Amino acid sequence: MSDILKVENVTLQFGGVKAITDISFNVKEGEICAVIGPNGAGKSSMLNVINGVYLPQIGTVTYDGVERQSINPRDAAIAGMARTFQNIALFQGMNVLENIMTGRNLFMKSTWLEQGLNIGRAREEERVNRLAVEKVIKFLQIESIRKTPVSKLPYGLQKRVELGRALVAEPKILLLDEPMAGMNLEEKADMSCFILEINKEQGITTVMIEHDMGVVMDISDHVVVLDYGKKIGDGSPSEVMANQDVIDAYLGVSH
Amino acid sequence: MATIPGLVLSHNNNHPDAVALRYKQLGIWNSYSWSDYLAEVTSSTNALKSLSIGKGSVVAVYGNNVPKLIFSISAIQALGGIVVPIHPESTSSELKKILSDSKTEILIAEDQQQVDTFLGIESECSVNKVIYLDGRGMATYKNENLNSFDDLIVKSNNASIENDINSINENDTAFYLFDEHEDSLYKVSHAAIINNSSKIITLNTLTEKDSIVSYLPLSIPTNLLFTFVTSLNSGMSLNLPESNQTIEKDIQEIGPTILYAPSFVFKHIITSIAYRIESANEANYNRYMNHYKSLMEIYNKEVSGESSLLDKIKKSWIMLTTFAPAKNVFGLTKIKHAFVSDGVLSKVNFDFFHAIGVEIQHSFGQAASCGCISVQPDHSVSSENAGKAMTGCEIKINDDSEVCFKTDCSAENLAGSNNSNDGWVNSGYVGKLDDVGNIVIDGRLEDMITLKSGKKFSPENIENLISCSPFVKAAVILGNNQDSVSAIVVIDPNSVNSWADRKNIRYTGYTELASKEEVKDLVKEHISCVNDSLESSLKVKRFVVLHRTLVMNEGEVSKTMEVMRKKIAINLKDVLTAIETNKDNCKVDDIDQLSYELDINKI
Amino acid sequence: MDWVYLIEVLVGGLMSGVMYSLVAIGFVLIYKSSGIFNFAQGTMLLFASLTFVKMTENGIDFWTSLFIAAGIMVIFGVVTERYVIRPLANQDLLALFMATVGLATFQEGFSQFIWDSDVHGLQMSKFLDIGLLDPAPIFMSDHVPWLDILIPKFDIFASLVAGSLIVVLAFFFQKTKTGLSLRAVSDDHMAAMAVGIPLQTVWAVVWAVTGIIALVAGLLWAERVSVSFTLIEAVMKALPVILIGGLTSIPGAIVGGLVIGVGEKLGEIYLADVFGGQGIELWFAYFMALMFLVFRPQGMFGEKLIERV
Amino acid sequence: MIYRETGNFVTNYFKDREIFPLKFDKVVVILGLLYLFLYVPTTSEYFLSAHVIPILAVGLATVGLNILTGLTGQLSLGTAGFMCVGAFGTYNLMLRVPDALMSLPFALLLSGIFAGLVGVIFGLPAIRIKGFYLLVSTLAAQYFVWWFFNSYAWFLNYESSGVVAIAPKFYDYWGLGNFLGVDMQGYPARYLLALVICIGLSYFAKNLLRSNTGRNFMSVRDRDIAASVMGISVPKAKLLAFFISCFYCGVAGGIYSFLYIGNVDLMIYEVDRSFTILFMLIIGGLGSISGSWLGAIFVYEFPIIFTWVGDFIFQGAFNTAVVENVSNMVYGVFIIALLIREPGGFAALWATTKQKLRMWPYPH
Repeated sequence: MSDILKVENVTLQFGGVKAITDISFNVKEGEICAVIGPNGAGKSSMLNVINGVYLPQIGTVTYDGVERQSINPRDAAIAGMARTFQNIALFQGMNVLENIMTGRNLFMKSTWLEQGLNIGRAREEERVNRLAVEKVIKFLQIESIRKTPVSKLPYGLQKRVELGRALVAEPKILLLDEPMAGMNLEEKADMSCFILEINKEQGITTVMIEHDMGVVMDISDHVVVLDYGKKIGDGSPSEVMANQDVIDAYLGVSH
Repeated sequence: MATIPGLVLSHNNNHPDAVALRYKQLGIWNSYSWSDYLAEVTSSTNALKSLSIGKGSVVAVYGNNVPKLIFSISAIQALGGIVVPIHPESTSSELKKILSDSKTEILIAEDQQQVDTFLGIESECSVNKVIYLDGRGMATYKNENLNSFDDLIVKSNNASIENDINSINENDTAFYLFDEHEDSLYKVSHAAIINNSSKIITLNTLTEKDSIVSYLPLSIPTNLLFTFVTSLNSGMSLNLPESNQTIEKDIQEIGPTILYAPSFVFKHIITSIAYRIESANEANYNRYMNHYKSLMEIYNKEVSGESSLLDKIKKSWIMLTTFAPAKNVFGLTKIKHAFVSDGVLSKVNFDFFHAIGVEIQHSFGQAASCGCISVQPDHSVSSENAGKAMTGCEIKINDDSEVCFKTDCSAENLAGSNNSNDGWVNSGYVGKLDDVGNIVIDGRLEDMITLKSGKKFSPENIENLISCSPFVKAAVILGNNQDSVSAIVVIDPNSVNSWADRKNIRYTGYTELASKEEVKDLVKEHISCVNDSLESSLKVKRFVVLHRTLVMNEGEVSKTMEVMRKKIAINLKDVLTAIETNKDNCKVDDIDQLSYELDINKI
Repeated sequence: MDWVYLIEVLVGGLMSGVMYSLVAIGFVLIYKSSGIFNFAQGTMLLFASLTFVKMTENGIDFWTSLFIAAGIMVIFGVVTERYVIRPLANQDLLALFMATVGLATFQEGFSQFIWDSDVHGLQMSKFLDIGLLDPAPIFMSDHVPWLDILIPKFDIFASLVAGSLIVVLAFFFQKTKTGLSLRAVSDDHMAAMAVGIPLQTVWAVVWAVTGIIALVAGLLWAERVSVSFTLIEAVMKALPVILIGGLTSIPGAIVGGLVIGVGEKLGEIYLADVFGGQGIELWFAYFMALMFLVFRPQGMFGEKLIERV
Repeated sequence: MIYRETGNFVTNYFKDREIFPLKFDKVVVILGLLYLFLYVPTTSEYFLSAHVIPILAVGLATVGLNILTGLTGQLSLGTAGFMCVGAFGTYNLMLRVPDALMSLPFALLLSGIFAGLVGVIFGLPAIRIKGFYLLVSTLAAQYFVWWFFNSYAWFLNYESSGVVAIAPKFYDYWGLGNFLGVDMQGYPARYLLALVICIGLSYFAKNLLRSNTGRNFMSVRDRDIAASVMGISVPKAKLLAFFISCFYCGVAGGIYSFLYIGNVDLMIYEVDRSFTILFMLIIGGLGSISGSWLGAIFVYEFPIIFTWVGDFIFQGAFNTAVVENVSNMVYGVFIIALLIREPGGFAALWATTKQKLRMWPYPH
């Protein structure tokens, strides 16, 4: 299978601090790629570079055959990237349904005038997209909290809603930033199932940052290991597990 | 001449556009008219035809109430097949037992969860094809016996099935129903179960304008009778909730006029009300308590016919300000008949529901009697009995105090074991008949406890009394061959949670909450109250607050939340031994592989 | 346009800039310590100076009035922290801003309700025998022959007061324990709390200090204009100042004040004709700030925000 | 207590989006509309002119500000400036466009569009600057607009007094009044025009709020980075919010001048008014259309009722200064108390009341 995403020699700095140094890796179409590494390894920054929240100083990201030095987040979304955030970025003033509906905004073609008058196309779009959203709600089994304000939901469910919001955009590639952080075992199991199903049954390429090594080894096809902004491992889960640098990084050998 | 698919056909002829079935999916209520219903049954029938289902084929339907599963029941029967409804939460041993006893050939499973359970025991039964309704999560399954129902439907034609339906006989077997307590299957014919439901319909004048929500799996015989068959027979709409988490909200949205519920559901409503009011502010809490007291006083006057106009006004005020909102929340506002099966409500709760205008009608029945042998009439005020035998039924008590019945709508045990003399069937329950012939059920025969003193009693009465507290989810009474009676008490997580919040008790989880001294005192106080109403030899002397709830998946409670003593005796044998040997505490090695320390408290 | 005139304009601008800075410092203090955009700064000015003026009008001597007014402002600051800011501590910044709008409204009504809504003049020279308070301006040509401009003595007085206030504040923040805590709090709330700095006490101190600054600024403004509800508009004037300076920087507030003061005067002189109307002073400061912010959204000395996601 | 939702189920997504899903609500709304359209016009001229019409005008401006601040999270202190554009726009359209081509309702809407465009210009900086820094842009709008109309006398038709009375012929509506035999300059007719516009625009705003546009606005308000990651164009959303909001304010300004006071007066549109409308918004509740109306009614009526109380109970003890000061204190206390106890303002109080009507005495 071909590479859907190529990260080449990316370096990202904030002021004088290097968050990422010269990182390259490829993500194949249809795989689950996990990016792992200790805290502060630059994982989230990597994701932010991929979908254009941060602009790298050096390096390019090739997505879907187009090589770019930078992309803005909106264009990334239009090109079929969707993502979730490490510290849940749901819209706190809205309920679950509305939050997931925002994920469909690129499918809404009617003008604000039509929407304000609630006529024709606007009304119909609201119905059609609601249907798409409802399918995701069913998929994630969150029917019972459909109209609950997200601010009232427990953490685990918020993560699930955020996944729903990304998923409903019908992305080609899904970027998940610590989808299982702070969850209990049962919630982790559910989330793993959802991610696997999204990947295997809907064929959506997934790039995921995750701390839980058990989960990573279980569900990912490909693992990239970062440490202090540098890549120290890249390969299948078993290869990575055998890599001495990775073991050192995780067991905390002094640098 | 009536058969299950025949009823569908006749409704289609009489009122094709009336709503037959509503189910919530993707956030909205979709409805099927009778003609849609027939069309769905037709396509399912044609699909199943391709699997060469014919007269006498046994097909299991395994899952929650989703429309496809409901349609396939009629479809199987239209081909002369026999339907075995299986509870979606069945343990694999139960599933194996049902499948092999019934010699099921084809299994229609709802989704991955059911398919997985089945695949675990695939080699041990005679099923040769599995049809699933929802293929989610099974894309990688390689088993060639797995088929998607949708694929079958696409491949099949859409021929009329009127001839198929007309060629089946009402005396053909329609269902094999599983009785959890007896651990055996019963053969139920179309005529038997339909006639039985007709009795309920005439007795309560149910019409096609009524509506009912079926939120429990149809494998529960009483549920099958009261919801599925009764709605088909009377033509009322059958409503299916969106998922198991949304039942409460869905019932509220529909606002059914008829409610069928095993007793645990009403118990749950009581607990939920308590849990809500426990977290109300002081003033509202106190007013609720006062209103509750006045309401019950007025109700008692009403029953004895002494209520004055002032009482009526007062009651309307109390209803408007305190109890109508509760009815609204649980969707009980429009209820005309509420049938209770599988256990009776304690007097307090029974009276409460009657007082707020939800007319509870106890019924008694099981698989052997096609779900119902007796039902209380409307406006009955006694909480103890389960009504008189319905027309065509007779009830007597044999020498062992066991309830025996005879009915024209009987079901035959597949193993043929309890078909006793002259058509009298032993129900497996002990009970008595009161002066006017109402049947009073005490409990299951096999559960009877004999104390060392030789005193024999049914634990269920005491269990009912203990669990009528909103803080108690369940209770198990022990005492066989012992000096005194003991109890294992399971507290209700929700209501005790909010009670604890109110009392500023800190805890991290259920297990810790259950071990709190305050909680033990709460339980102790309640049991002491219960003891006051018990004769001295039956007073509960010791109790244990269990560190977890009872688990249906383990078979510790039945599908209708009755305690299953045999299984509990195995899973919690450490507790039982400790109580038997008069210890003060015990160490439990539990099913989750962890061990817990429990105190045995004395009263 | 000759350049002597230009210098006069510049000096005038600088002087009014000092006045803006005085208001702006109070703003920055509160914003820095708690992230609150204190809209009530203007009404604090009004309240403080009105309290002071009413006392002197009733025959209380200058220093006693000043002392009592300062005391009232401190109490007011502490009460505000306790009953307005603390209960809202977990709300978002917009809510806190709106709370200060409410506070401003309340204070506007309250100060005029307990005192009155009249326009009061303030002449400090009546109380204080300081040469700089003499209404006669300094003729610069007396000192520098070629510099034929007038400088009001009061402007020099105001600058001196402002300057010493800044020195005192700087000392307060650099050398005292409370000052240090405040700097810690402004750097990182959570970290400050973690090392045991009492956040609420620090806030109370900040509100009290801001009250005193408001008193000083109020008196100076009152001397220049008058004591009436128009003082509230001082806050409107100070807005572009702090925004140009960057909300978190006291030097920024000062430089911003000077930039706006000078810019406004220059604009009035050189650009009024271009716009074909007088009184562009009314909006020119905002346009300047706007132009500035479009190129540097965080203000001159403001901290650049890296938004973490 | 009174609300009953049992038996209220939706069978399609249109029904699920209804503004008033419960029958009880529908009945109340229909009765309310009948009251507003049939009874209110027959009340006294005083009631219409001193209470109802001004509330309609400022309420509409509050709805406008709500779209910008409540929905999109962009603070604005320029409301009165945009109202001013609307008032002057309407006046000049009526004055300068031949009568055959222009009538008051169209002039109101057209000048609303002018105001919207002015809003977009002053909203442009919002693309770069965020939060409190944006105050400077809206204040610039407020002061600039005021200065502009003050400086260029052409817009006031060179009226030296600075106030221009509105000619009766502006209420001609192409002779509609003669045709119907109704005095179109009379307060009932003015009221009805204002009412139709306000209800129409409130409905429009409500629709917007529950549509994609409204969700985009709210997502920009709640998390702008997440919004752009979802593919929402943040600049476009902000500018659109400015346009729509200022359109509402412009129409409100037109209504205020033409249907309420009957003259165009610059003094009405000073920055104080922007604040008054901000109070209405905060007290009413950010993000809620009905809340804006409740807030407008409260803030507008309080001084009137307070004066009335003073006249009746204390024999006119309160002069205007006292009334104004007390009103300000009350607004201040209300704003702070609401923010602490119920940040959603009157709208949230109303929602809680409704919830109580359903659930009371149960807390949930």
